[in-house]
Amino acid sequence: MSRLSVELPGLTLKNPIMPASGCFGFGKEYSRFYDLSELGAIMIKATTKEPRFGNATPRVAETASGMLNAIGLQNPGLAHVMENELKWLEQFDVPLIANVAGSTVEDYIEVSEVISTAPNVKALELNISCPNVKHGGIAFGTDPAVARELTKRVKQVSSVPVYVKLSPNVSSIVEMAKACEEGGADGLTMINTLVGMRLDHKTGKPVIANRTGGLSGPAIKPVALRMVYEVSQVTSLPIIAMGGIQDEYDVIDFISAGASAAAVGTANFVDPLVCPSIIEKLDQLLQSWGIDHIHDLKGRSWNNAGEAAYHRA
Amino acid sequence: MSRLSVELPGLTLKNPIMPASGCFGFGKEYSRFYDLSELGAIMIKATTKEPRFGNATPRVAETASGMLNAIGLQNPGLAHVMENELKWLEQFDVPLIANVAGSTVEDYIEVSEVISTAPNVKALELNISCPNVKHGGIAFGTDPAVARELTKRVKQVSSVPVYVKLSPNVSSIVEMAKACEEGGADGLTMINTLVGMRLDHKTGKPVIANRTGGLSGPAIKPVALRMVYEVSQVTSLPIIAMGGIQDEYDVIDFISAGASAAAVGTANFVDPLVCPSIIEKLDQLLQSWGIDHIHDLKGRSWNNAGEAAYHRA
Amino acid sequence: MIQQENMTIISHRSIAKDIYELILQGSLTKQMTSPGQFVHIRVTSGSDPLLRRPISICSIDQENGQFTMLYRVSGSGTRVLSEQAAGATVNVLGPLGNGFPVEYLTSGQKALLIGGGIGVPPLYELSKRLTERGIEVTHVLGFQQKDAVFYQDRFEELGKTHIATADGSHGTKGFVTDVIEKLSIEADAYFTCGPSPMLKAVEQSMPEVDGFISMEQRMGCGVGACLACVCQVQGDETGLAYKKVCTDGPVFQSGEVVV
Amino acid sequence: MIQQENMTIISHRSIAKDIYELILQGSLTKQMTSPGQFVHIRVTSGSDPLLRRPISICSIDQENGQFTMLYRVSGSGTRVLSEQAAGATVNVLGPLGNGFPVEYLTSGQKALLIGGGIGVPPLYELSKRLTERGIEVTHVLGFQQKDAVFYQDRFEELGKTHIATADGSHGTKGFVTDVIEKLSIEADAYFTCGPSPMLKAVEQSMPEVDGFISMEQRMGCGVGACLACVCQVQGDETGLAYKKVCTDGPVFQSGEVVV
Ligand SMILES: Cc1cc2nc3c(=O)[nH]c(=O)nc-3n(C[C@H](O)[C@H](O)[C@H](O)COP(=O)(O)OP(=O)(O)OC[C@H]3O[C@@H](n4cnc5c(N)ncnc54)[C@H](O)[C@@H]3O)c2cc1C
Ligand SMILES: Cc1cc2nc3c(=O)[nH]c(=O)nc-3n(C[C@H](O)[C@H](O)[C@H](O)COP(=O)(O)OP(=O)(O)OC[C@H]3O[C@@H](n4cnc5c(N)ncnc54)[C@H](O)[C@@H]3O)c2cc1C
Ligand SMILES: Cc1cc2nc3c(=O)[nH]c(=O)nc-3n(C[C@H](O)[C@H](O)[C@H](O)COP(=O)(O)O)c2cc1C
Ligand SMILES: Cc1cc2nc3c(=O)[nH]c(=O)nc-3n(C[C@H](O)[C@H](O)[C@H](O)COP(=O)(O)O)c2cc1C
Ligand code: FES
Ligand code: FES
Repeated sequence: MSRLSVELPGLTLKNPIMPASGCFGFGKEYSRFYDLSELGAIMIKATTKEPRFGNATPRVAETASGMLNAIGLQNPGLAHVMENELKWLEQFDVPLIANVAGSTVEDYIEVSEVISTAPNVKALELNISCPNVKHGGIAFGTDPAVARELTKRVKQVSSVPVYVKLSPNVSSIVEMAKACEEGGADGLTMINTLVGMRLDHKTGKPVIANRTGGLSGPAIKPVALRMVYEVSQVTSLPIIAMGGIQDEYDVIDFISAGASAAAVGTANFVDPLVCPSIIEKLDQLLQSWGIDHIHDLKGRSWNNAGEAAYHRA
Repeated sequence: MSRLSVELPGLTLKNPIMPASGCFGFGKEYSRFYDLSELGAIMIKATTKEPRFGNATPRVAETASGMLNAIGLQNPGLAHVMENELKWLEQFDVPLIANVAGSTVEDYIEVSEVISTAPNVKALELNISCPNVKHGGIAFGTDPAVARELTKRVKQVSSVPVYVKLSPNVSSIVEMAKACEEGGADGLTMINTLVGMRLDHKTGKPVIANRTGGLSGPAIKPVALRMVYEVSQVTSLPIIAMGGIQDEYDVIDFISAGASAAAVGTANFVDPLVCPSIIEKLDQLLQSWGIDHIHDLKGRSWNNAGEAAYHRA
Repeated sequence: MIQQENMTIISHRSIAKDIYELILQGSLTKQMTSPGQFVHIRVTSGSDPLLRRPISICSIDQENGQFTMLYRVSGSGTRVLSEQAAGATVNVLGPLGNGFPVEYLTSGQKALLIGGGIGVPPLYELSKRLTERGIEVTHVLGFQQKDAVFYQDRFEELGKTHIATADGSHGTKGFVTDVIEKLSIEADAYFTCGPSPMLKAVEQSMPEVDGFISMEQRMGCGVGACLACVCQVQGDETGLAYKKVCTDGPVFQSGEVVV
Repeated sequence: MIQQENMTIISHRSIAKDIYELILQGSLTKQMTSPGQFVHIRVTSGSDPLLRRPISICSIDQENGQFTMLYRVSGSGTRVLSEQAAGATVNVLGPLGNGFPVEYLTSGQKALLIGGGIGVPPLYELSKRLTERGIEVTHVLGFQQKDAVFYQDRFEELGKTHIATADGSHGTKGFVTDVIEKLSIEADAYFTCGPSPMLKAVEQSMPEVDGFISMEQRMGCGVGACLACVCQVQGDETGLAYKKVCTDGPVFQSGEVVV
């Protein structure tokens, strides 16, 4: 077994590195840079029942060490995704995690039921935390009772394990995580973006057409890390962590905080080769530290994992 | 009347720029760099009833475009602050905003009652949002009912207007703001720091002794701006805004979002002269834009203020 | 194939107010074939500024493996870029997008190239390619004011060149469309790049002429994955058809997308 | 008075593994009087890295208005700094803090200077000042391994110099305290700067000798306002007495604060 291979509910991962949803489309574009089979998994772009055009432009704005986006869940709709995008991805030896979004509980259920039957979809990621759509999205992500109920309903119809993607825009992420666990979630992914805003200095108006957007990138890493640290100590669910990951050290940090795997979002835009580059360097780093398996470091920020390994190194 | 002078409850400000609490001590250190009378006001370091040593070190850690701190409300206690720090500050022609902290409602009441009688304390800032103390602090800042009650109680004893400092670590900052308004607050200050964390890459342990800390600096500006934008539209309370302000354009952004004045925290550490420098450049910028008064731009991100002024320019 | 490379700065100088000319060398140049394509530049290895900046390819020199960009310092990213000296490297991703169709016209036909401000640069390589093919090229270039004008002499070497400035401090006072109307310039096709209002005005002023329009949009990835840069297709009522400026464009045929 | 200034880089070079010597020129040099003081450096005008970096003054050249810093590239800030070339400017805030008391000893007395790794630099200016005053100086300098050793010759010019390396690849194998014990070096006072474990070991190994210890601590403001850099006073049970490394230190008398 390799240093980097990881087993999670529904997912047999060559390595714990995957692009985060919405930052990688359905993979086609980045397949021009490298073989997608190198990835641990791919979290595909949010899929909704009907096609969506999304928000008006501008949809992105830069901030200090971060960016705001308000794409608005643009996607070609469930049927098209099933017939085209997922089919196309079958040529790669890589499990998919399907990011599911909707405006109503029924939307989530319908999409989940269908998309979970695709042969390469090995898990669902319920996007209850998208800040950029008027209905649904974030509403599901800030009320524990609503999140629990949604999880439960989706679990009933899904053919694959269900991960719930948590929003950081809450008073207590621990409560949200527990609610999802009670609802029967198989895992958590965290964090989605923080709600933020940028104004045009001269006009004073929002730069992003949607006015507010989701903040991602290195700026939010301290918040993401803290939340993974908190949640991993109170639930037994595996966590796929994200938020500002740019290099192998960031991955180590999230694993140390208690995550089981890590996803890379914004950094793909900065360096299209960032995922394969992290995979390679992570392996080298662990080797140079004398760590047999990446999970030897899991949770060592709050437990004693990795102490021995570290001192041996 | 100058372009920059601003009237707020209890506060007659030469200009809307002031150092944020905890980033300027009680002024002594920065008085070696410039005349403190140049400032609009000073938000002094949090004061508690008894002296506090605060947290163990390390107390700060750097993050991408930001920093974490967990000072832990270190201060010499109410009596010492009254007799020494506030007295010393009387030599300057500058109003003080006293940041009040505590572990219980009674703590807040006692400190507020006494400190509001100091001749140069023109307003209180209730720190119900400090993430770095075990008891009190942030607990008061995440429960609307508790915040309302605390505000009401402090209002009863304070000789000067009361501003409440909001925490960004909540699901709905609007609810918190409304609760403070109902409790009788005279104004709001926002935002305090986001709770975050940094780990040592090698050991996997938290860099900060307190484990988590408060994230400040340019990284959090998009979140702060969004919150001021939201809150200014639903309350009639004046807002003193903070979060990542580094230059005159950042100030313009927060005024455009709906704030009445702005505070500068972390940037003082980067450039000890940042406050006087912003004051000077802000005045020049408004002049070059042909804006008669900074409040002509207030709220223009969501209202039509400044349109005329802007087109005239 | 898209690649990224740390390319070496051969020359870097200011050529007009806030406008810099940057010449880079590296094997990536070989991939650059179509005028109107752009590169995506990373200006720092730190995380502020975080995103890449899209800049058009202005001129390609295959012999020396070099290409030229012209850019205006307008914000934090371009400011940091402008501080880099010759000898340093710049991380370049590209070439990206679809350029202008040089083959659209044949020898003897007339092309009208219309550029506004920082939209002018890609027209330079385009003009070289068109004139090489024996096409008669006329340039109409708009700038804010006199000290913002650049590359006038280079364009003049390739064909008739009219300059318009908003304040009249150089050339004709007014917009590029004023010049086109006044001189009633005829063309078999036009090629244009510049700010949206200009593109719109140009499209409306020559409805009967075939045209190619290079669009600008805020970008995230620059490679088609993030959907930051979409624009709507003209006549699409559903709003579901759309084009990505970074991969379907930046050049579109006039009438294709909503400017 | 504390000032800040954009100082010009006169020379910038690598002198050992990951160790750089940076010579800066500017009027701020005039304020630099006490060895052991530090400056607070801003390495970029952007916001990443955000905070200043505290670096000791290693050597002061009043005649030319220059001072020298030695630093180790260990993280993002020092990496960015190391990329600056001669001719560029660096924003310097300082001099900050209280240095070593040169007047503590008088001519003919013996001083022992003990440095570890990147704690060695401030001892160089100190040694110059002490020897100028006729004090006999012995240096014990500890490094990780051979390729990390720097300034050995310069220290040797001023007084006896013993080197210890952790792996024994140069000088004595072991720690500085091993050298001190082995050679039973006698002194009227010691002056030390280095990592905390070393400072602790030094303090414990010479309880009967007066000593001065330069402390390190993570800093925010560097000027005494933020309370990031506090350390506890020895024997203070309340925990309420405290000292700030940036303004009360970085140099403290041994026994004064908890190392
Ligand atoms: C296909 C294409 C080709 C371009 N070619 C050139 C060129 O040849 N020369 C040139 O000077 N400029 C060109 N631009 C515009 C250039 O990308 C922006 O001026 C530049 O990104 C601004 O960055 P900044 O750091 O100065 O501004 P900032 O305000 O710091 O930028 C903040 C963010 O907004 C984006 N942004 C700001 N203005 C624009 C804009 N006008 N278009 C797209 N994104 C923007 C930035 O990329 C960045 O993500 C081109 C744009 C596109 C889309
Ligand atoms: C009074 C004093 C004098 C110093 N003199 C020197 C010197 O002459 N030469 C030298 O090489 N180093 C010196 N140091 C240590 C130097 O400040 C750190 O090595 C440097 O700040 C690390 O920055 P970085 O960007 O490389 O690391 P990063 O890891 O990127 O730093 C992140 C943050 O942690 C802080 N930090 C990291 N390590 C230290 C440390 N050891 N001490 C204090 N803060 C730290 C940084 O200042 C920054 O805020 C001194 C420290 C102090 C307090
Ligand atoms: C342009 C963009 C689009 C995104 N779209 C989605 C999405 O469709 N579904 C989702 O769950 N998260 C989406 N996200 C959030 C990311 O998956 C990720 O949670 C977040 O960006 C934090 O990671 P990062 O800092 O590495 O980018 C998007 C982020 C960006 C920047
Ligand atoms: C070192 C430090 C200490 C702080 N101490 C306090 C404090 O005592 N009371 C308080 O209300 N806020 C405190 N804050 C929060 C700031 O006042 C401010 O709300 C926050 O830092 C955001 O502003 P900035 O990004 O400009 O720093 C502190 C912040 C820092 C960085
Ligand atoms: S910029 Fe990402 S799709 Fe065009
Ligand atoms: S670093 Fe701020 S008080 Fe010392």
